[in-house]
Amino acid sequence: MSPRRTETGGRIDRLRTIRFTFDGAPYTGHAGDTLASALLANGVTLFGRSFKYHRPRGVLTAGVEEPNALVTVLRGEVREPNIPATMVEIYDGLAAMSQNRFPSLAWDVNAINQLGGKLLSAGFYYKTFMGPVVGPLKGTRFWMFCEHFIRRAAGLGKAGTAPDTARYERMNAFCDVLVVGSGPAGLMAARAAADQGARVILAELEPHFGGSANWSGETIDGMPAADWAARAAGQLEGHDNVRLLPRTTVWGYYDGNTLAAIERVTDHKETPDKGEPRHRYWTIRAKSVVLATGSLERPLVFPGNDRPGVMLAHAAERYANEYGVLPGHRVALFTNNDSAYRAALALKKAGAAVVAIVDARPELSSEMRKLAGETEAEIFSGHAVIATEGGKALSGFKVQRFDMASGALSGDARSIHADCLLMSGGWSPTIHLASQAGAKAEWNEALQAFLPPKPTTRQWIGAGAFTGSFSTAEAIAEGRAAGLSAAGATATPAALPAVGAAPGDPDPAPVFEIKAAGKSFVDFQHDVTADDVRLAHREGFVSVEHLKRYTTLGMATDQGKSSNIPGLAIMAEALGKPIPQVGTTRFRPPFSAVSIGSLAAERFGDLKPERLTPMHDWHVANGATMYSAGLWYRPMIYGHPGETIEQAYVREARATRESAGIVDVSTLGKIAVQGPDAAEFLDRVYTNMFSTLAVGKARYGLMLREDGLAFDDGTTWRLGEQDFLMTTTTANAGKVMQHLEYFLDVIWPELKVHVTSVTDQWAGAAIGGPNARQILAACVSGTAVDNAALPFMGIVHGEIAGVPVMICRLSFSGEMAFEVYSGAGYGTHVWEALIEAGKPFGLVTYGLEALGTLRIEKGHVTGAEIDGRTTGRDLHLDWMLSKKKPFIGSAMMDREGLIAPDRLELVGIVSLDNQPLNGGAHIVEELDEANPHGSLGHITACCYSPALGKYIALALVKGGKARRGTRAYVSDPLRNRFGPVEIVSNHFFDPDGSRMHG
Amino acid sequence: MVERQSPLEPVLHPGSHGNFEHGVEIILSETRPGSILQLAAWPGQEKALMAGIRTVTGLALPDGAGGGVTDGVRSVFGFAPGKFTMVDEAEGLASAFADVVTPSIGTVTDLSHGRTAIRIAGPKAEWVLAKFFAIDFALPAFPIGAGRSTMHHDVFAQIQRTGADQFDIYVFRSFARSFWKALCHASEEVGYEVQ
Amino acid sequence: MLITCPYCGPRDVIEFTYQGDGNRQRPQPASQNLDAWNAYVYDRLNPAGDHNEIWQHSGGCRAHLRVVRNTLTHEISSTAFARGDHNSVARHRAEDKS
Amino acid sequence: MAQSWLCVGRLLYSLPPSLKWMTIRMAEYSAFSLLKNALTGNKDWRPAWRKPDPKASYDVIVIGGGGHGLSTAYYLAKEHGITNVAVLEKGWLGSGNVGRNTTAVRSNYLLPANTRFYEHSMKLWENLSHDLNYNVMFSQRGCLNLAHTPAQLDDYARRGNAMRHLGVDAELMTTAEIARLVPALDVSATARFPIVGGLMQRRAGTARHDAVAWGYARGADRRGVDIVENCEVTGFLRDGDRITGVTTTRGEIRAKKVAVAVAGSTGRVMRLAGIETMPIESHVLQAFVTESLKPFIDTVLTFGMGHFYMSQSDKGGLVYGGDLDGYNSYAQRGSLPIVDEVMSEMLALFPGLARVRMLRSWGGVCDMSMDGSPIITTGPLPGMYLNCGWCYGGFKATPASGWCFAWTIAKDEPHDLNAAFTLDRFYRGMVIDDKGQGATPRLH
Repeated sequence: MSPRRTETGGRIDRLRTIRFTFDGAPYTGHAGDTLASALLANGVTLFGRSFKYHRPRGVLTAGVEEPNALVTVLRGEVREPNIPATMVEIYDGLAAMSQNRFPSLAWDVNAINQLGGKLLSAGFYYKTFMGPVVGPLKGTRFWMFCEHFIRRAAGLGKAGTAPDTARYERMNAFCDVLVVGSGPAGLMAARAAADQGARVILAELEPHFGGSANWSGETIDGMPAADWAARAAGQLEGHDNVRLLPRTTVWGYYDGNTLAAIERVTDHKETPDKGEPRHRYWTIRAKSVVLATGSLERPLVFPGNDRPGVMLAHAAERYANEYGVLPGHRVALFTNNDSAYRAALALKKAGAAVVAIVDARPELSSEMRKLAGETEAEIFSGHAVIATEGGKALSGFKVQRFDMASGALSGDARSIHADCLLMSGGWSPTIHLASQAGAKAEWNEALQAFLPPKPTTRQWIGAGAFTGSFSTAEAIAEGRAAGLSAAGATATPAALPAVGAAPGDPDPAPVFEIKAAGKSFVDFQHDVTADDVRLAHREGFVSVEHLKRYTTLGMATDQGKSSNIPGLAIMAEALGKPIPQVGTTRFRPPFSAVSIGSLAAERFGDLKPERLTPMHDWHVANGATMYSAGLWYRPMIYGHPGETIEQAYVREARATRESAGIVDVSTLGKIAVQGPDAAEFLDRVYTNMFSTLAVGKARYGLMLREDGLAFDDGTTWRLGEQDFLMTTTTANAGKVMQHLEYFLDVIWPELKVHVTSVTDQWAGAAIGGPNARQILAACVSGTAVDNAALPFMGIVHGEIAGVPVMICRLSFSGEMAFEVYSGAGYGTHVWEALIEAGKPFGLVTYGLEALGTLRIEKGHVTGAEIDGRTTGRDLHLDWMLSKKKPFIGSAMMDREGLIAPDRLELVGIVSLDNQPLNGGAHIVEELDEANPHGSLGHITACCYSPALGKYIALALVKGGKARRGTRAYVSDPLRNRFGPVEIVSNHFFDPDGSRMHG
Repeated sequence: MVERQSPLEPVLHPGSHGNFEHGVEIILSETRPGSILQLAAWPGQEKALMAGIRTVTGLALPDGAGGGVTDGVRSVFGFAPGKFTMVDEAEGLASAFADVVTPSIGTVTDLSHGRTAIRIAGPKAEWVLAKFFAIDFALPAFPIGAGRSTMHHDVFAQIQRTGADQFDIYVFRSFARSFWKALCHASEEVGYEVQ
Repeated sequence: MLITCPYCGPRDVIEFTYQGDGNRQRPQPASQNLDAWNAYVYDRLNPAGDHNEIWQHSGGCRAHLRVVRNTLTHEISSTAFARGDHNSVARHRAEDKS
Repeated sequence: MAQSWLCVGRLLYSLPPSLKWMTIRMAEYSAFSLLKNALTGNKDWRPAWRKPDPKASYDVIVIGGGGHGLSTAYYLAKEHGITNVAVLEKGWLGSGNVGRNTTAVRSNYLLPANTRFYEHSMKLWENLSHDLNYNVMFSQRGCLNLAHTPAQLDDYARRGNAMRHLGVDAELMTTAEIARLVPALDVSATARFPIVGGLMQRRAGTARHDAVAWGYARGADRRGVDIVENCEVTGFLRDGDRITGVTTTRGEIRAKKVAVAVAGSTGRVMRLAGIETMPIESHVLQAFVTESLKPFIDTVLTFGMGHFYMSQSDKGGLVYGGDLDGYNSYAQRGSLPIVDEVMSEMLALFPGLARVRMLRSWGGVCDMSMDGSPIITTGPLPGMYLNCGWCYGGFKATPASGWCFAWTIAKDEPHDLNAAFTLDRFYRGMVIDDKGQGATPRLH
């Protein structure tokens, strides 16, 4: 038997023993234990080290708000840092490690920081570490030197670098009523709503439903409350319209009653089932929400209140009643309210000796005196704890007479021997989700707590301790009413389960701090003391946000769940103002920390889908190196063994100009523009005319944005009188589609035009080169492809290898070239047929690099030049700006800034030293390698041109047109490439287009 | 006739997968219809278009947004104001509509190659789909025959419920392989069979 | 945030693309009034409170909606098709909801 | 193990006497003052800034007690000798974006107007702690933009070269160098978006955001500026067209000049002056922090195939963010899809972080201008001066923004550094569009 395990009691399975390790030492516990309860049962009291002073810390709570007992859970190489031991369910093989200590938890060198004490007061780092203003350590150096050490001393756990092999999943849910919290209020609400036929989700962050019923020791309906809760949950499980989510923390309340929750599906298992996720991220859209989230007990602030062995009263009660663990053998209680007496009694019943009850209030009610009597404790009313004793574990404490009104201590201090001190400073309703939803908390003087406001809509409804109704009987009544109301029903009188509970006044005394010598902690994890709060006050950091930011109060991993109210109270006292005038902070998501894996959910390891062309598998099988272009994959080169990228693309481009080449252009955006007004619409959208385009012909078009800058370009084919096929650049396909839809829907709804994305309908292959026509002629049937049948920009329909195709003669490469479109399902079939037909001609497949090379030689623009900052004129596309009609952008395109003489204009660049040029290199008039300056512009695209036998580039250069024929330099300090160039026209190759016109 | 190539071919592995020891709760298949059309009416011509659909296919579309109907061979559903997706096992449906949907009624756009049709069936179909799409799959909210347009991140999808436990999903062909893989991955938890 | 598309019903904001201030008036296409174009292209009302704005249901029916949404609370008080002639279609969906 | 903060303190005292003298001479915040106060129980610290009631009139009123308003007041006093200045803040000091950003400081812009301005800011940052006698913890740990395709790397090279041609530091890093600098990064070639290199600005880094507001407040206060908190401007006083002061929740206050520096609320405040439309939309931008971790990443990092940036605070939290939510908002309240997006991108770079937990999220309201660049200008009304449109860039701009705005207010004309940041640049087609997105604020 473990030293602190009780003989009987608790809801653990004593027949199942579980083995685990903590800091490498083996321990055993029982099924149903948390790591905290199991370690306590083994007599472990030291759980962790605090953030700043590295003080030894025990377990303070039994739940999600735990600030002290943080551990790292190891699964092989995969680490999960900063997990409260109170939230870890033990399983066979669990390996947990303590954190923020070196070399060991018991002996931590950084504990020396405690000696710094007052020197390390709040905000100390803003006042020092600035270093000298001259010399080698001036500027930021000295601070960065100090920072190096500070960063290593700070931080808690260590993040892992080994990839997590677990699965994370997303789940979208819709319901009528979401009930958050499954204490008596939540269970009643879920039941009432379900009985109305509503779709109900009940979420509980603990493994078991029941909340406080699991440890209160009360009776409901004549049975132990825990049994009642288990029965109620079991009944709900049988309803088709109810989904029960245990181990599920609702952490975010977002607009439109969208709530975010994390379900820890397999954290408590040794190994998950096949396909089972570790965490499931629920996004719940609820018509109405019942918030039955309970309340959190507050610590009292007094010297030494952080010593291991000091814990919240209800936590001790939970350890005894729920886990069958005694957190101490000689237990004392320090309280300002009645609720904690029940805890003392629970520990007494579980076998501990209750040695003292210290109550800050001068008078105790007769009920409390009676309860106290049952514990056989010595009673100190009107007293306070002023110090604790012991090293890394509590050995005793001191009490002194305390005057609640003045806060004064008097009389002799008396030492009392104890190994566990329970404290209770009253309760704060867990209003986080309501606050996230926009509710402004209201201070309740009697309960000394911020309560949620009465809801004004059915968005959410509160019940139980969340609303400040701390008794189980109230929770049951409110829960039922809330469930009915959330389901849209009106509450009817009904017999409610009877509760057998200890008496008690819910109102605590307004006592938050005992001022005595020594460090009194407000924020346990961050080591913020009461003196730190007063220092913040002295320095003017009095607004609650300044207090938080200056002292880091409430910024720890528990997000101030236990420290906020005591911190506010101490500031309020310093200011001489009531607490609500100091303010409360608005709570923001998440309620408690959530794994980043769960938030990425199904996208963990799969950030973006892959978009594949119909011929993708052929490319891969035929040696293409694939290039990810946005979501698409496109062949970059089809390299031969031993070839460099440059050798491969030069070979491909050269072969295309010498004979023929073929490239997959399926990724081009394709939009069907159909309807009686389609031509009129295109006239408005493009800068040039489309209404004059004949059926069976295509035309190159330019679009501007409304602000007059170039937007996108492409060819549009007129397939019928009212039927156009628009092509866009690959990158802009989606944007162009939205642009068209916007104008049709919002600006010109009178136009009868439908636009439909047909990018995926068509496989496209562009075949170009001197032999391209012959290759087509060899494989196309049903149409001629000669100049008469298929003139430049003409379109014909025919068949290749039994598949209908649509062929347009247009050229990006500057060669005699054709785009062959077929149904995507036939894409590979047609592609292979073309390649087969091209074999006698030495047809090559080419990729993006050769495509780029061919277009640079021709001086065509792409996204590198249409970069959102260039105009049609900058790109020498003035000829496309129709003067006969207005078009999108026409009114704005002539503003002074867009026609200024020093604008960047498109030019060609030829390397004069026969060395390669680099994309992103700049162009200068005078070379200064040591201090580069005077940029005229930059290279947008570059290549080795097999047609010219030179390294060439396109560039955007200030006043570029006028600089043609002049010398300049590339200046590329990032890659240390400097050298002479000539600025030329962007039309390097075959400027009159004789090749493509044949 | 040349057979159309499916983008799913290399990743479609018939058989049982995932955690199927306790039974298969999902059946995945590619339905490979011959025709997928978009039929779109000009404002005010919706009824005429619906009548045209009835003339050509015999399918009587119910009124209302997202309404649809299926006879097991042909299916049709509304996915946007005045717009319908029409699916037929056979090829060549576009030409059948060419004379019926006249320019005064609306437009016909052939998407037979552009969309891939994936069927998910089984008792956990709603559960698995809910992992992807933020729409309510419960039967009262999404009745049999009805259609929905929605998306999973970058993947746009039209979904028709073709049975109590059966949905047909139409995704862009270029995304189909990625989506299929994701669908299989998400189905592992409940055990799935590919047909 | 949920936006109730008149066709598709309430959908998550992830399905929508924001297209900005719905108060802007595009000048007549042939207008040379640069002030008016400037106001249309660059100036925004940007109120703290109810805002008349355009959204596209790009991940759904792809229709553009005119939405009145409070920029302080994100509460949506009305949605309709930006194309008035589609709003009759919406009736069915609205009835589904009620 | 020289890990203790005390050791660091001790190092300070082991400095050569001349340096020590320099440290002590210049101000009341120093290691010595810290020690002295520690010995007296920290009872003698004074408020960092006074809490004066507003006077009836000032030479200059600065509306907005955020980073930019406070730095404006500081530089008005320090550089131009104008000390009869009030900073009016409707809530608590620094409650706007200076208190809710991801703390990155960099000057790695593409277009010269932006690069010059942000580089001026960088130079002020480099001496800011000394200048203010307040440790703003400016840590020049570098900012690395990851590139995922050769074309993107060229694009970054273009930007880096543009910086170098203006005398700003920039360098390209190879994948191997990146892997050494950020060991937890997934640099595998099989990644969905493999890392092919990156653009590094070594002098970039992070600063403690709240300290910047407090440091400027204390610095301005010590030069005589009145910082008035809980004083909301409710209207403008006018003499004809001319702005002559403001009405506030704490009464009327007159001034020769009224400067507006309320990024996030610009639309609201300008409406009080009768200006209904502006080339600005207010959008919410979310940010996130994880629980504290031991040192994990020593630089500021951005992802190239999405919108994601991350650094680690000295306390150990990973501080990160992504794209705007994408719609007009004054709510400081984020939406879920962006949360999912940001976390997904984070894990694409660092798969090992799946089990680390997000602790806190918040939303800031950004003035998104129509070209993604700021506005620092005289006008638009006589007697008024306007500073707004900071988009994502506001925090790192804080010193230069105040410095240039102070110049503009003092001299009634812009400095060369902000001459391009006019309000009429949109009308004239002189936009400064680093992203090339045009008048679509959600895309800047």
